[in-house]
Amino acid sequence: MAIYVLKRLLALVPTLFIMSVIVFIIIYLIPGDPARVMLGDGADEATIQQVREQMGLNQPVLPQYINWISGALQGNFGESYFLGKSVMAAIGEHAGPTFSLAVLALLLSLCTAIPLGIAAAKHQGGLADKLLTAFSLLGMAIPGFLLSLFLVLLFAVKLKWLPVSGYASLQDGVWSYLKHLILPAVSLSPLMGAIIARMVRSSMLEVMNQSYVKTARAKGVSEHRVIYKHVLRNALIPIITVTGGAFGTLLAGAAVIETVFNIPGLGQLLVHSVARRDYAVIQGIVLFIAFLYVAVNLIVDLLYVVADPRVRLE
Amino acid sequence: MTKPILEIKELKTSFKAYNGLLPAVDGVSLTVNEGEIVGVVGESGCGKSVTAQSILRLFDERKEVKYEGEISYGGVNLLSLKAKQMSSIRGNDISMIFQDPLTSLNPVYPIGEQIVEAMLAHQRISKKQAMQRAIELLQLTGIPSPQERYHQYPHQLSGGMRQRVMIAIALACRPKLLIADEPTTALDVTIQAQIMSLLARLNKQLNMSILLITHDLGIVAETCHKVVVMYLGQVVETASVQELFQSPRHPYTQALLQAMPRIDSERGKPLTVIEGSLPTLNQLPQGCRFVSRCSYATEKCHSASPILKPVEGVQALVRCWNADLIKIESRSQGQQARSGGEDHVIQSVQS
Amino acid sequence: ANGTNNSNISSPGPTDAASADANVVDANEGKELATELKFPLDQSIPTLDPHLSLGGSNSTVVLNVFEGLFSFNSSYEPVPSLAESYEVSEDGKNYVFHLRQGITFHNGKELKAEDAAASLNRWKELAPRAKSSFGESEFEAQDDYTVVLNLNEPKNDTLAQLSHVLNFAAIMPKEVVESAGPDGVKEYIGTGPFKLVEWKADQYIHVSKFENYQSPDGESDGFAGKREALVNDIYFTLALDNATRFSSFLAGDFDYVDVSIDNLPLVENDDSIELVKDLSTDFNLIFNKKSPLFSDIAYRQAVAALVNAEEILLGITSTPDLYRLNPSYMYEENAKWYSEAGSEAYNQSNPEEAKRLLAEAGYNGEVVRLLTTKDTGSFYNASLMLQAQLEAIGVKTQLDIYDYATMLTKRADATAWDIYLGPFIVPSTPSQLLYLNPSYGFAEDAKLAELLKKATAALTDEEIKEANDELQAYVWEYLGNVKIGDTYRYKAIRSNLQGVTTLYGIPNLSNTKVYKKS
Amino acid sequence: MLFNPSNRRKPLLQVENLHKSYWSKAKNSFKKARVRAIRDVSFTIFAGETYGLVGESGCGKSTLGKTLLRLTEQDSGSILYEGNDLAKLSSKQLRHYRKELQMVFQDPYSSLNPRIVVGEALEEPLHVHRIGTPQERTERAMDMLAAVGLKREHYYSLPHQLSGGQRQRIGLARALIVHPKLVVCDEPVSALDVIIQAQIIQLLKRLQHDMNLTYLFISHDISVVRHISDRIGVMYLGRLVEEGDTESLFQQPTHPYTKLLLSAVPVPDPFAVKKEWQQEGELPSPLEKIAGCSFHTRCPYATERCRLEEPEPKRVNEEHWAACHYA
Amino acid sequence: MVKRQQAEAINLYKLARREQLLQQAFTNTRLLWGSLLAILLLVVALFAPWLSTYKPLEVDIVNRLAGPSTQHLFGTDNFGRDVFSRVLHGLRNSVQVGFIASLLASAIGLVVGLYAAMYRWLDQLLMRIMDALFAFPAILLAIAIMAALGASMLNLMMCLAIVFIPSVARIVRSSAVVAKQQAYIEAQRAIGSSDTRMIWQHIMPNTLPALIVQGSFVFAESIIVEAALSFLGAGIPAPTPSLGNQLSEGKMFIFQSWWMTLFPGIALIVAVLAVYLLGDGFRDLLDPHTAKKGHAKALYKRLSGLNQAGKEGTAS
Ligand SMILES: Nc1ncnc2c1ncn2[C@@H]1O[C@H](COP(=O)(O)OP(=O)(O)OP(=O)(O)O)[C@@H](O)[C@H]1O
Ligand SMILES: Nc1ncnc2c1ncn2[C@@H]1O[C@H](COP(=O)(O)OP(=O)(O)OP(=O)(O)O)[C@@H](O)[C@H]1O
Ligand SMILES: [Mg+2]
Ligand SMILES: [Mg+2]
Repeated sequence: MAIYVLKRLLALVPTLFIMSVIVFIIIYLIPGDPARVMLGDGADEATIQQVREQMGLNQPVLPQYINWISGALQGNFGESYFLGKSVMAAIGEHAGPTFSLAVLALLLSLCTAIPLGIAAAKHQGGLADKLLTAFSLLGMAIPGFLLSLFLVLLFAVKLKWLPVSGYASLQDGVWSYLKHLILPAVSLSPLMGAIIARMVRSSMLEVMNQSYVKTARAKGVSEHRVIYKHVLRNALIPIITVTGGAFGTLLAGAAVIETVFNIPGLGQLLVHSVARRDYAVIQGIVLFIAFLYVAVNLIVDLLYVVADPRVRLE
Repeated sequence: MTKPILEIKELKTSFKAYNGLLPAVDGVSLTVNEGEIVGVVGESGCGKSVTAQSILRLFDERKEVKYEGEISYGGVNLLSLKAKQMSSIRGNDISMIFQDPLTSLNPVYPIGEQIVEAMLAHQRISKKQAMQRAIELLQLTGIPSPQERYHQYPHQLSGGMRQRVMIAIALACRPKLLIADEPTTALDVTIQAQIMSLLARLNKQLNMSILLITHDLGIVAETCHKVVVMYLGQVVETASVQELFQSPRHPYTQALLQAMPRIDSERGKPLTVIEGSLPTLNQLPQGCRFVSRCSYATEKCHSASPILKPVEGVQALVRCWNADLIKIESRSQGQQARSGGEDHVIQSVQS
Repeated sequence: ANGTNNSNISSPGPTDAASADANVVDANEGKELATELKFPLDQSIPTLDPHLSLGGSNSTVVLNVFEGLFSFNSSYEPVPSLAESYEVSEDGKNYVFHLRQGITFHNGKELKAEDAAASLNRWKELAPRAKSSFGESEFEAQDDYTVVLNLNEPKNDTLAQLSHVLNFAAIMPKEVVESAGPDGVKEYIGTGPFKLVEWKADQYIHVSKFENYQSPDGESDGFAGKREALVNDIYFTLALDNATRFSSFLAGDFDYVDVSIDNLPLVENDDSIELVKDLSTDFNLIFNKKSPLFSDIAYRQAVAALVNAEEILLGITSTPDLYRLNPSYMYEENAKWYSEAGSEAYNQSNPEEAKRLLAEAGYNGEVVRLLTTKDTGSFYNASLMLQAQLEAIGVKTQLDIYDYATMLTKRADATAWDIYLGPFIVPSTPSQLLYLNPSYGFAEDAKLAELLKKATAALTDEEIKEANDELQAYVWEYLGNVKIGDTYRYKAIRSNLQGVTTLYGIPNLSNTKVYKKS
Repeated sequence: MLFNPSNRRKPLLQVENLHKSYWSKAKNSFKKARVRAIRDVSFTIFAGETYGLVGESGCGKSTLGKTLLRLTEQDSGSILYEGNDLAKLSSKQLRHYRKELQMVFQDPYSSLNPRIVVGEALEEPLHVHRIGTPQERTERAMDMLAAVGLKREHYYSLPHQLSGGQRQRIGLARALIVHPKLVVCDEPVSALDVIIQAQIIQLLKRLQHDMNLTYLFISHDISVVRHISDRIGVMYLGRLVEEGDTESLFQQPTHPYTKLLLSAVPVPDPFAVKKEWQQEGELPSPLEKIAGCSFHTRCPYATERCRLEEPEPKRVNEEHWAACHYA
Repeated sequence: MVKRQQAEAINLYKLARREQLLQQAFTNTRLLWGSLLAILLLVVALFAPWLSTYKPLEVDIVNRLAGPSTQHLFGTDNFGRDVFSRVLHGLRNSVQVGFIASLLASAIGLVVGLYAAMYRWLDQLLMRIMDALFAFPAILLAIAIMAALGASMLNLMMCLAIVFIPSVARIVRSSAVVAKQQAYIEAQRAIGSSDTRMIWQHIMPNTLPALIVQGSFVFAESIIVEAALSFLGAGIPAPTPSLGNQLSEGKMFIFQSWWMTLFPGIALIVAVLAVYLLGDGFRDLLDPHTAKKGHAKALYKRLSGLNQAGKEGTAS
């Protein structure tokens, strides 16, 4: 299995390579440069050129890229121009909030999606099913940032139950930590919930038509047991797959919500880094997110083994 | 031997479609006696599986189907039982194995667990005892080294073994009746032969009745005591095996017998071909359902639906207006051919 | 003028927040003081290096951590801060600064002249306005507590340059200065009332009270005079999004916030919230003097004739309460440099004349590119209004909206734009005016440079007035830029926050105390 | 070829030492495995005959059929069609031969594009080979429909509107419309009910006679193969283990596997003498490498030699051979 | 004679097919609702200039932030511009951006997916690139590209297309791989069809339902991502009205002028909903194997349809 994991991680190399090239091309195309941002409005051209020179920005792209990649191969992804620390350290700091947010949002989605999906599959065409249809359609149609506006208005500004924005780490106390994450997580979860609920439903329905479910019924097993032991367990693989996908998307896609709620996560860091042209950080985050994406997929694959004995990793 | 254990009378199973009921089975009557193997044959889609599953009421009655008629098991009409009572019969008194052993076992649980589950659902025994019995059952069905196999997953077994496991599950509570729905269609002939002999052996050893659904007349001839022929949701003929092969009365039965290339027949002799179309379930003809393909059809056949009734001179029940008139086909060609190749085959295997 | 310690306090500043404060009946009597203050920042901070930093947000933090030799009071007059006193030679060329003794840096080291000289030399290299003023001269440490500066020619703005809040001439330890890289100093060590504890980039900057702080004497006024840390910790918290920042204020997370005119009703009638209006920026329209059209003065004149300053200001602020018309490049509060010379050209709002001038210049449907950004400030609103005015007289326009970083690059590119309309922080002397030097809009006019030099070299008040009027008149003639007007901003301050004063729109948080909320 | 029978008849297709392996990713495993689908198969099909191929599921029958038509690439070996080695042709050159070599597929449901009307499907081969004008093509398709016993209206039917038997007729029509010489029928009747099966078998026979076709008839149902074939090859685990003319093969099954196969077929005659089932063991997985005779795991007569040594084909009579040490 | 018969048969076939489609369309509630909403959208998109009561850019500072009234149905915004007119034009622009972006993404994704499915060496190359693009978070990729290309509607469309190509390509590829394994594709090869013909004539139609569903998903997503980008300040450049622009402006006034957020918000939701419903509905309609198991209506059709045409054979 270790070999398998290793192989998968190795397979990541070309993807990361292509991504790094794409990022470099984009960076090359984006006008604006960090020296100018750092020196600000009204800096004179000579100073800017001097700083550019010192930052190594006046080199052509190719040497810059080669420089970067040879560093990256040794595990050195460069220094941020603005954060005063290495890219790795910066990412490490910002990964926590994003991760917390994604996990909480995912938990919320799962808690609504799975019971709803099961109920809808059990009573196909019934009330739960209609509810699921409505829920999933709305969940997919209402963008998280729109929802967040109204949530903030209601729960933070009007009722003052929860803070409007910001982030507290776990060290600041569990309640404080959760308090800051609830609204953003709730804003993020309907979409994920909708997608997962749909998948739970269709996957359960699919399995319900399998002959081994009929076998179980023919054995005289109770209906409850049929649903929870035989159907759900077999419906798990596609559910795990979308859940993994959803988690990956959450990790990568929370930028807008992080901005709205002022959460110092990876998305926000990337948005800021693009705004101030912090090239090394942009590179680092994009590759890190890609890596996370693949890692989540890998974990999903490993979970398959647990969920389905037919799957073997060799 | 002649005590009936299952009696179906004019069973009608209709599927709920959006503009009405679709009678997939309409007019099935049959009796299974104690210790008897009854074969059900017929074209694909004629309602064999629906009949089998109707006996155990495996379709969802709230949404999917409507049952009519009577299925009496040990004097009780199964169709009138409550869901709970029905559950206690399934797998316990009557059990069932399905066509496709590759998909009929739950892939995520070890096979042993699946056998035990059936026992635990019906009997008050400890897990340990159940496990012991499961291993015995695996042995009984001829699975080598059952102890190890117990913990294996379905995908680790071959098709034939899986079907044996299915049989073991079915036998878990020593049912009085086993319904086997095409238990060997997904298997190769050589494996099929093994499974069929296993069923025949269990039937003798355990005195268990079997309702065997198949489309292979060869299997019927070799294993069954009685045959039920179905056509488009109806039973068109029931007879003892000997009678059926010797003197098939229903035109459809005759067609079936003659359309089949046989290993024991004269080679190169053209097969009998019947033409004509199969009506749809929602546009059934008024009269006999076979009328569109029948060469004996008369005016009456087009207008009135025949009933299943005894025919002169034989014990069979036939659903045909002209049963008495139709010339009895001479006994199958095989009789002459058999002296040729087949004896030789048997010899060569045994030698 | 043989200026020694100039500590006379002139008339109160425009916002007069400090005195207003004093008049308010202290509703917090008897309430417990809090030790912590959470203060919103509305812009991200690329660097805390005071010599590099240009944004208002930086200064908010930097001015509490660092000190310079001089500070502005609320009349924009330089008042000695780390300097005890200074002397200027008769010809205005030689300065001697005497440092206060016994001042320690946050790292415990005592402040010496070599630290000041090293810091100021670095500063004058990095701050463009300082570089143009005394680029050739060096600050030198004469002894432990004396720094001298010898200029080639007299500069009347020397002290103002040293006091200015942007590219702040902060004094840092020599070692820190010497170890600085291209992207700024590595440590942030000053002498201010607060010391830096932690900078969580993009989140917050945590400063805490510096126990060994040595305050200058005198009454507090602007950033000058007595300063005292009245809270133990300040968390400057980044809240870039206007709506989020304001909702956080409403929800009670902050006690101080800027208020847009539209949100005013939400805080207006709340007794526990005080509204303060302060002068923040002025708006100027800058021509690209290298662009095909506006290299021709006729086109510049046409636009100047067209501009309806009042309409643009209304577009920016949405209410007449928040702007004032002002033809001068200086605030009228800055009596020394305020001038109305050439003001006939201001706010002409004469489309007919503009059309005529255009026709004369031979305008032929060329597209005028307005460079702007939506990222910060009111660039965009202002440009939108200008666009409407231009379109109305048949000028073809194109609004090029970029993100801030791109806009900076584009602005440095003479081929990329024609007109730029944006906010500027008003300095105390004309030499600090960004748009009079080539880095904004490529003003390369010999006469302008000459006049500017003359104004800077003037020594007496009369000389200054004369030179300044001449300069200003020429500015309106040359039309490298068109002044639009001055704008105010509302700040909402909850009553449990006391003693916040602002200058240039930058809050001074020393002397600020916070009461616990009931 | 070892047992090349007399040259009375003209060989149409000669296959020599054909090998084919798949590297497949098993469905639920992440590891690749080698499936040796065809191992060293040699045989000849003569013009005008029907060559039957039987064997258990997964023994490589379909693979053999497809490889002959170069629908999958062989690993090694030669496929001589009228003296030209198909295995050596480029896909362009092959086009020409596609007209003469056609295939009828096992599954009448999936071998027709569900979106294309029957008529178009029939014209497709003509179109591909640029035969005739559109008008002529339509006429030919209509004729072909009639030839396989369908009506002209069916020209506009979509496959899902047809029954299994009808679809199989379409499949046949599509194969025959370009007037091929050799048709590979891959289990053309095993998805059908007996009655329909009989119709198709009769149709196949009639068309063979009318159009002078040569068939390679693949089936796992030995009764059907017996009924239709002139000569029969028996396959086991990728190998041809016995070959002979139909009469001889049934009279004198020589390879133990053939014997097993024949004995396992149920006879639809209740009066027939019931046989004692003797065989044990199951088909080994094609993934495993088997030394010696591939049948030794199930063979009641297997000896040490069978486990070690691969048997050579032995002649039973002129047209009949079996690969068993003890034949 | 043959000709006439033929023509008749064609007519019959067409009639039957049309009737069948119509019948399906009317029993397909999603399609019905989706089409209704979509028609509404289309009308708005096409006739926005005529439907709107004011010019969307018409500034009226005096009447800024006026609540909904008979004069301004949805109120006015911070420049005094009519929100109703801006919502109409915003819808028009957002829908236009979404439509063209999804069209572009679908077209390119289709080609990439099909050829990747067909040729193994190409597959490796194309899919690695697609993977790399896919792992890029959509919004972030868009921000970067928009920063690089500059803000304009055309650039936004291209950028969204680039962002969504991988998702389309993947879906197309996987259904093309499934289609490729179908026996009838093999049959096609046996006939001697060229690869091009096989890809476009036989494999491509099979990927259409998936493509349409994914395309509609991309359409809907594009509308959302456009809004999110504008929300972050990287979308359709102001003052061009787009729903995202309006939302991001409205955000600042949400405390007192809820109408600036609410109406564009509702418009956005309706637009996205319409596209989703339409996509779902179309899939059901186009898929010849519509029948999700247990779906009574579809099953019924399959059963009755199957045997009706059968003139001789079996039911199956
Ligand atoms: N769940 C169902 N809903 C509706 N119709 C059904 C359902 N199951 C079966 N049918 C229909 O009922 C008829 C009888 O089907 P059944 O499965 O009993 O046939 P069969 O004789 O078992 O055929 P085979 O030999 O193919 O298994 C068929 O027309 C079938 O399409
Ligand atoms: N495309 C493929 N990739 C990998 N393995 C394959 C492929 N096609 C067939 N096989 C394997 O090759 C072996 C021979 O398959 P083939 O389909 O030729 O058997 P068959 O005799 O036609 O079986 P059946 O009677 O079931 O059709 C089997 O083990 C099968 O699993
Ligand atoms: Mg069945
Ligand atoms: Mg096959």
